[in-house]
Amino acid sequence: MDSLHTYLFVALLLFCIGLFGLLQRRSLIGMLISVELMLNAASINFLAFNRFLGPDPAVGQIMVLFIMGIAAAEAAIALSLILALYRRLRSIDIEKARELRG
Amino acid sequence: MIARDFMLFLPELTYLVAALILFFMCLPQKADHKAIYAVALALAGLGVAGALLGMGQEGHLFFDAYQVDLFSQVFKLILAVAVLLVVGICHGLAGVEDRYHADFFLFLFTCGLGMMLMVSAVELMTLYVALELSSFSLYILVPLRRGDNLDVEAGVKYLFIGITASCVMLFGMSYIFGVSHTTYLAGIMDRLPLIIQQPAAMIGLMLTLSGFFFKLAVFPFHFWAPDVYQGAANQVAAFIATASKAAAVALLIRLTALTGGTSLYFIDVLMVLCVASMTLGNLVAIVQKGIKRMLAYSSVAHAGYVLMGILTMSELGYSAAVFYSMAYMLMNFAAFGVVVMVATSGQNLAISDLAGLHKRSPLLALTLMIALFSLAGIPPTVGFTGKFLVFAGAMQQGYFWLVLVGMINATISLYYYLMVIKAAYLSESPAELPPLVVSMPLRLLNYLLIAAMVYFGVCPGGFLDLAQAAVRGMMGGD
Amino acid sequence: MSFPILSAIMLSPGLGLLAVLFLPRENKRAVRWISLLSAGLSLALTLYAYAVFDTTAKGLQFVERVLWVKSLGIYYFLAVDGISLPLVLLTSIVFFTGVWTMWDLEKRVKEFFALMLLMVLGVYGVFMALDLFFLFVFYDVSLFPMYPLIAIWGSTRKEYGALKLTLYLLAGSALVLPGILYVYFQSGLFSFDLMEIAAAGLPPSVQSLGFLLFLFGFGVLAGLWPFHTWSPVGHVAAPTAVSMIHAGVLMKLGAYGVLRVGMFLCPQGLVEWSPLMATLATVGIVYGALVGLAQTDLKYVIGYSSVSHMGLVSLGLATGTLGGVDGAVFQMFAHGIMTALFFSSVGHIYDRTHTKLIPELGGMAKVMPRASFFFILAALAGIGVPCLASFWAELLVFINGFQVYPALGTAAVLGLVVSALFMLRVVQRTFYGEKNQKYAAAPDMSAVMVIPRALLAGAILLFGLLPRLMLDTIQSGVAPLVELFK
Amino acid sequence: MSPAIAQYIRPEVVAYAAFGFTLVLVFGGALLAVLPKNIIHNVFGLATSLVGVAGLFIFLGSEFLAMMEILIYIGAICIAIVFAIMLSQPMHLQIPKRYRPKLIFSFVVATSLFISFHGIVTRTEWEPALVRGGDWEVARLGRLLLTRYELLFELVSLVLLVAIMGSIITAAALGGDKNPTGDEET
Amino acid sequence: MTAVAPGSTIVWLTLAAMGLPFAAFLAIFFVTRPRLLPSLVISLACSAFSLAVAWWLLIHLRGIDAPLMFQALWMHGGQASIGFGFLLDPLSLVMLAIVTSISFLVQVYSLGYMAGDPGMAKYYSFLSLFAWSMIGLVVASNLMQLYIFWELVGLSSYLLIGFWHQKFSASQAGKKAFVMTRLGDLGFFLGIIVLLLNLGDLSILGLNSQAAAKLSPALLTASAVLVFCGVVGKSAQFPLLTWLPDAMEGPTPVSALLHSATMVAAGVYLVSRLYPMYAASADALAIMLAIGTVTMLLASTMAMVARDIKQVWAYSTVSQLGFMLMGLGAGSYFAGVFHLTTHAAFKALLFLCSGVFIHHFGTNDFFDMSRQGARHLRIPMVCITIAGAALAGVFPLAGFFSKEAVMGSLAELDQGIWLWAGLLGALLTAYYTFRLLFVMWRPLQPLQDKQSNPGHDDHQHSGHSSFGYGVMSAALIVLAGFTIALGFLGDKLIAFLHWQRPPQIPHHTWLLVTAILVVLVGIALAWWEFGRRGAAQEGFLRRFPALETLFARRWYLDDLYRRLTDYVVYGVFSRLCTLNDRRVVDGAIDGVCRGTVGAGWLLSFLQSGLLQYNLFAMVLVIALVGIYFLLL
Repeated sequence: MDSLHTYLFVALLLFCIGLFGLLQRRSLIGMLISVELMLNAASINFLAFNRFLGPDPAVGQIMVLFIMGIAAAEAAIALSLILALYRRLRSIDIEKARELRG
Repeated sequence: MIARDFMLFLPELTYLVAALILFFMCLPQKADHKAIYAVALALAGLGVAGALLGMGQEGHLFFDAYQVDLFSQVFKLILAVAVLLVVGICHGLAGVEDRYHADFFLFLFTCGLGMMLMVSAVELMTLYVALELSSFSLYILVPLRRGDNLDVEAGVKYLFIGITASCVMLFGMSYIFGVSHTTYLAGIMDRLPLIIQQPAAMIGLMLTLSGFFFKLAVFPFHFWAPDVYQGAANQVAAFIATASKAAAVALLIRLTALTGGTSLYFIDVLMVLCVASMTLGNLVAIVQKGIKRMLAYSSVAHAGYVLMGILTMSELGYSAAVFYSMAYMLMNFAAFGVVVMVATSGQNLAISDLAGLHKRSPLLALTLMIALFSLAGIPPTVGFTGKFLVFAGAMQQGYFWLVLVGMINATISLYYYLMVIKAAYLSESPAELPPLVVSMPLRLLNYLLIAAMVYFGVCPGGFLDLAQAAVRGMMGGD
Repeated sequence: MSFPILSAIMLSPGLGLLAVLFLPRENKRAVRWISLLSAGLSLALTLYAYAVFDTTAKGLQFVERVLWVKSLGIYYFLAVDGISLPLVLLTSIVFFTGVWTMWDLEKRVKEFFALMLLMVLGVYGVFMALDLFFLFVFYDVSLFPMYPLIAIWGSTRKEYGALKLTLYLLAGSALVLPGILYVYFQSGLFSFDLMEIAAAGLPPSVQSLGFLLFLFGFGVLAGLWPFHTWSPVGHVAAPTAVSMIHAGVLMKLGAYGVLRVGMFLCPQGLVEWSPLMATLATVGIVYGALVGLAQTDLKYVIGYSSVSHMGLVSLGLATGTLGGVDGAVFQMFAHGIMTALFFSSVGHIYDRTHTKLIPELGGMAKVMPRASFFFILAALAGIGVPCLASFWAELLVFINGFQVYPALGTAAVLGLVVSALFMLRVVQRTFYGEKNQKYAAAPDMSAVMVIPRALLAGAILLFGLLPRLMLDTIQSGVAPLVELFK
Repeated sequence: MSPAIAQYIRPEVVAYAAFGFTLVLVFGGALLAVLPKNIIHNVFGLATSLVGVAGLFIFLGSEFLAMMEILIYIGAICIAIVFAIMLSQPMHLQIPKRYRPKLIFSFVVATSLFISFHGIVTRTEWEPALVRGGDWEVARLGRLLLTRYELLFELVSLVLLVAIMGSIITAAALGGDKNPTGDEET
Repeated sequence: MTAVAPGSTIVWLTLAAMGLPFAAFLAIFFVTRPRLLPSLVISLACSAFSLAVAWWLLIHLRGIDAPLMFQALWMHGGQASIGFGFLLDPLSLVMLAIVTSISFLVQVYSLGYMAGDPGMAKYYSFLSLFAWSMIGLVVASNLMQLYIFWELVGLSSYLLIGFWHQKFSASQAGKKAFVMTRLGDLGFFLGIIVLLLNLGDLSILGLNSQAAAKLSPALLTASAVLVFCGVVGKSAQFPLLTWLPDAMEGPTPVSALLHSATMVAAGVYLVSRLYPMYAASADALAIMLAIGTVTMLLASTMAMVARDIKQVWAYSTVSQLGFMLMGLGAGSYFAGVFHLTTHAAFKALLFLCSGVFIHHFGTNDFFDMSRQGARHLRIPMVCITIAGAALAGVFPLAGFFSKEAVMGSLAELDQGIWLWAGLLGALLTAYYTFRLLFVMWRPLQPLQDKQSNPGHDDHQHSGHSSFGYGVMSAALIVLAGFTIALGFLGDKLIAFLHWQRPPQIPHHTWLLVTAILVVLVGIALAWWEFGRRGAAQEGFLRRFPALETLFARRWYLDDLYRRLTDYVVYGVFSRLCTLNDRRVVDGAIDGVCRGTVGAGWLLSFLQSGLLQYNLFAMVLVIALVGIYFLLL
């Protein structure tokens, strides 16, 4: 609980779970959810380093804050694009969208 | 003091103001396309002027998070020119929904702004956010296309690959933060010699680079490129193919320079990626039917060439990479410019659609030929000189085999470029198509591009010296 | 600095190119005249340079040297010595006659002459530049116009031929560029100046690898066996003047590159690899002649004879002796003129009969005596009849080849008989015997079109009767070079 | 509450229990977010996991961030996702089947990444900074945001602006006038 | 023997004599070809000039005791420097006189023979070219110059043989002549290179005086034999003898000029030129002797069955050349040169006479000619008889003396077999010569209609003018005079050739008698079969069909060569190389290209359109990089 490695392990595991989801979900929204998990993993990392190693406790927190902001923006754009795709294909299954290939 | 800071921030400010103006132009329901175009062109011109004025400025802003040096200013100039060029061929903008012309230009400028901020940023989070700014603008630009259904698909794929890459990058940044306790590049650079042997430092840096590999479309982060080029409007593709590549190169140079070339294993990985990019890009480009898709794969290959300059981690290699990105911007833009001008209704072009181009417009055919020969690295064009410099950089470090592989790849690439030239120069169009009318400014643009491609090919001295000075400042300055 | 005559020679096609580019494409007449004038101008300047060239002085003449890119040590460095001047002369002659030969071209005239002028500009550059960077630039400049030139105006399997030729040759230059960079960095001088690098000398291991790169890189263009297959295919496909320049001049660029870059910079490499080079050359000599025996297309025959003759050049170079290199350079010149004559004659025949298949022709000597005469003269030069230019070259190559490699030299001399057999076979089948009634009315060359061919024939005869006109010049350039191989 | 039990409720035990519970939240939520096919379950899982992460933030000493996490992620992002689901995935649409090789392959890839990175993380000697400050006040965050991270702050707002404009254009208007392929089939 | 620099008069005259024919060639070929008269004038004038100079030199220099040499640097490259100049010594003076005389006479004769041929001007230009190369060869001061003109002689012979090139056989014969002599020249050339590399000097005087001393015996023999290869080719010796009979496809004066008197004699001349060098190598002489003997016998047998008049003389030429080489090989310089001289005269005469018949009757078959009344053409008939008798070695004609000299040298040898072979050759020569003469004189049955001549010489026989006949006859008479007179000049010649110090030549009376007897036997046999009244005019060989076929097919040498070229050169080497070129070399290249495109096609499936597979690749690479960094 008070060791850096625990947090790093947690973050890494979360990252990999997110990655697993990203790679196997067919639903675009599912993929987006997985991405959010991965971003959180990075946040945990930042804060853990901040807590155990960092020179200035504020820096890591600010990083996490910005990651959240970016995540929000990302989610907004992603969702709007997913909806746009849904309008075209009547589906948000990524495997249906394979016009572009070769 | 304020005035000086203002001067330092001039190119970015120009773009910010431009974005603001365009934002207001988005608001009216019915917009005058010609006016929007004229305004955008003027703003892009101002941007170039700003970048030119910014040349030679040196200094730090925002509590050292932002560094203005020759290196960044050179890239800002390249970016500004790229934006100007792209705006230049947006006349009519047949490929974009009518309602969104102003939005199109707005996002073009925010993207340019993001890239400019990116090349000057010397703090990891700033870098990240600037990158996202430019990426998000592009994610929006891609599906703005009129017509077929490919654009949204391309946009979604671009977005997902992009956010995956940015997640990975962020994760890597966290490790860098962990080992170096800071997010400032200067601080990292000070501390890196102590920690470079730490695996977490290397993987962190590698993951951070992957975000820019994605921008540059280096294998295996290239998968978006063909789809996006094909799906996006021609002008957008031109923009992605030129400006965003240059910004990525700048950042790759900045970040790899951090290591000071001390980690050989790091270079090994870059070398593998470089060879894989070149080979895969060139091989797959051979079988492409669509010209934009072909250019996309060729851009993957060119990413490999640029990487070859970067992985040398030497002054010559870096300046070669700078030169190459300029060269690539010019020649790729020339090729895309022709595509835009031939695709009068903004449609996608197959290579066979170029048939009879030499009759329809000899000038465009000539521009295309020179651009393609330049891409293939045939002298006396700028593409050759770029390749030459990159290879020289690699050879200086003794990477003989890398140079050999690069040259073999250049030969392979010649094959598919020749296929396009064949279509443009040899094949007669099946139906008698009307001659293409190229307006006088665009004619001038073509002449200018040809002249520039040949001039920088034959007389690389001036720009090369500039690039070398920039790189030297960048490497020694911190 | 005195009048920069070399730049003037080189830039006269450049001026022509600019002028042609800005002419309207409908004005074919003006395009032709401008091309011919610029060709004539460069020919006149070359003749002047040849006349005032001092054959007793060793070293470079007409030097023009300007620092071009300081940070890399690139110089705009033009000069000629006894090796390059004859080749410049060759280029001028073939270029001039080539333009004249294509006078009747009607299809896309402007583009054709523009590309040709560009190509010749590159060729001049290669022969004059003594800076590795510029040499390579000019080398590629002279290669890539081949693609459109063949693919647009060519004939038999033109697209295949053009593609193959272009890719093949540029693959060759893919070896040259690493070689140049390798040498550049290994010399440690940070200068692309050929003379400086040569003067400083390179370590033996560098010379060994460098020479191999240059040998195979440039050797592809020189038609070195087994990298020759582009040449017949390309020659068959190319239009007349392009074949002339290509077989006549461009193939020499390869041999010149091997000589000027490979042998000059890496003399130890030559010493080390010359058995390999000589073997490949000899195989090429015999092999080219043997394959030539079985061909039915006139241009294929000439193509393979070029392989055979360029093998002689390589053999001469591989000997590394004064006489051998003399002979090789002379052979470059002689073969250039001879092949140009070949192709210009065949071009006429093909234009009039629309066939170049030997079984379909026959008795052409009666139908078009002028064209036939030129072809037969070239054929005689090709089989080494004395008092025609190539005889002396072959003589020198054989003497020195035999001296250095007795077995290979003997085999090469054997190739002479085979080449006699196949040349005469072609002459007999094509020009002698019963004439094919289908082409009996085909018109002969007009008097105007005889002139360029006569110029070439005259050169063959002149230098055949008075070989010292050329050999003295060549020797003044070769003599300092072969000192390196001792 | 019996003393027998009470003797176990020492602060560190409570802390460990709480930490364990947080981890269960994080990973249980994450698995729930990734594995079930039903997208609503996934969102729920995500929310759970994020609550867990917020808990971790508290363990790491930043209550402020924990609060922001709940606010931004659960309050904004998850809600947005739910809206998007409602707009895009009506229940009548079939949930696509999983493709087993893809499942296995993604598992292998993710696992290999995990193993390799885990090795890297454990191999690395993490050294704390020589000088370490101890100011965890939120006020300091605010100050820094307006001074050292001013540019970043402005930038993020610009990014958000772009994102919102983009979302409006893309989601609200795009494709409305286009002829969707799905309609042609129905 | 050291050379003396000649006076300027001699230099300029000789150079002019050498150069003018070439000038004539250029002038006629490039300028006056369309107009006949100026062409003829130029050609004849130049030829006459050379003739005059040659004879003037011969007479003027008849008493010299040291060779005159003039040399200028023609070409130099490396250690090879090649001079251009002339060497005047008795041998070259005599040969020069022979060459210019025959050449001039043939030109005169051709005025009649070629009259009306559309290519007559071209023909004269080629004759001039030939004269130039032959003169250059004869006076060449060094071996390389000699070789150069040697090759030029080959070239002019190619042009002249194939003069009526629209006829397939003519162009074929020209090609054959060129290639086969080229094959021999290969050896010659290598020999020159060996000499050059080992001696550094190719001047003929130098070779003759130093070769024996400076070269090891093996090297000397090797180079001598290599040079002799050239002789084998050019003088049509075994095994390269088959081109010469085919070369009779050319106009008859050409045959007279090239293939009897001058060009083929060049081979013998070369041996004589380098005789001191050859004399130093016993092995080389032995080889020469053997080849000469084999050639002589083979060619004689071929001549016995030929029906084409020119073929008969062609075979006899080959045979006589072999005879000359026998003389030289047996060690007698004089015998070879003497026979060369006399042979030039009578063989030219034989051909020119035959030319008249061919011209007149439009056939080459002498049986046919005879039936058409050949014997009514008196002058040619007489001349051909004289020449034939000289060829057969009938006393006191020229051939008799020179043959006698050769026989004498053969008799000096240790082995008797050479002499017996020589005598057998003499017998056969007498037989086939008189076979022809008897047939000509005694037609079996006169034939009237001329329909049965299957188009030999398809040029227009429009020139049956009396002028033509007169011109031709004049040439014949001059040559007949030589044929009769030359035999008596043997003593003068031997003295001249040996710088006034003639060696003692042993005389064998028994040999004289035997030789005369042998000739008589041959003549008698020919008379019995062809000459006597009521003779069937069928040779005794008719009874041995196998032999007759063997002789008629030239001992199957031609078939051998044809098969060799068809099956080995074309069928195996050329075919294999071509296949290799198409399939292996080109195939490899095309394969690489196809492989590249195929690889691109395969790789393009990476871009499957399925987003997550692309993400797989990304993550996989990252994982691999992680593992790589981990493993460090």
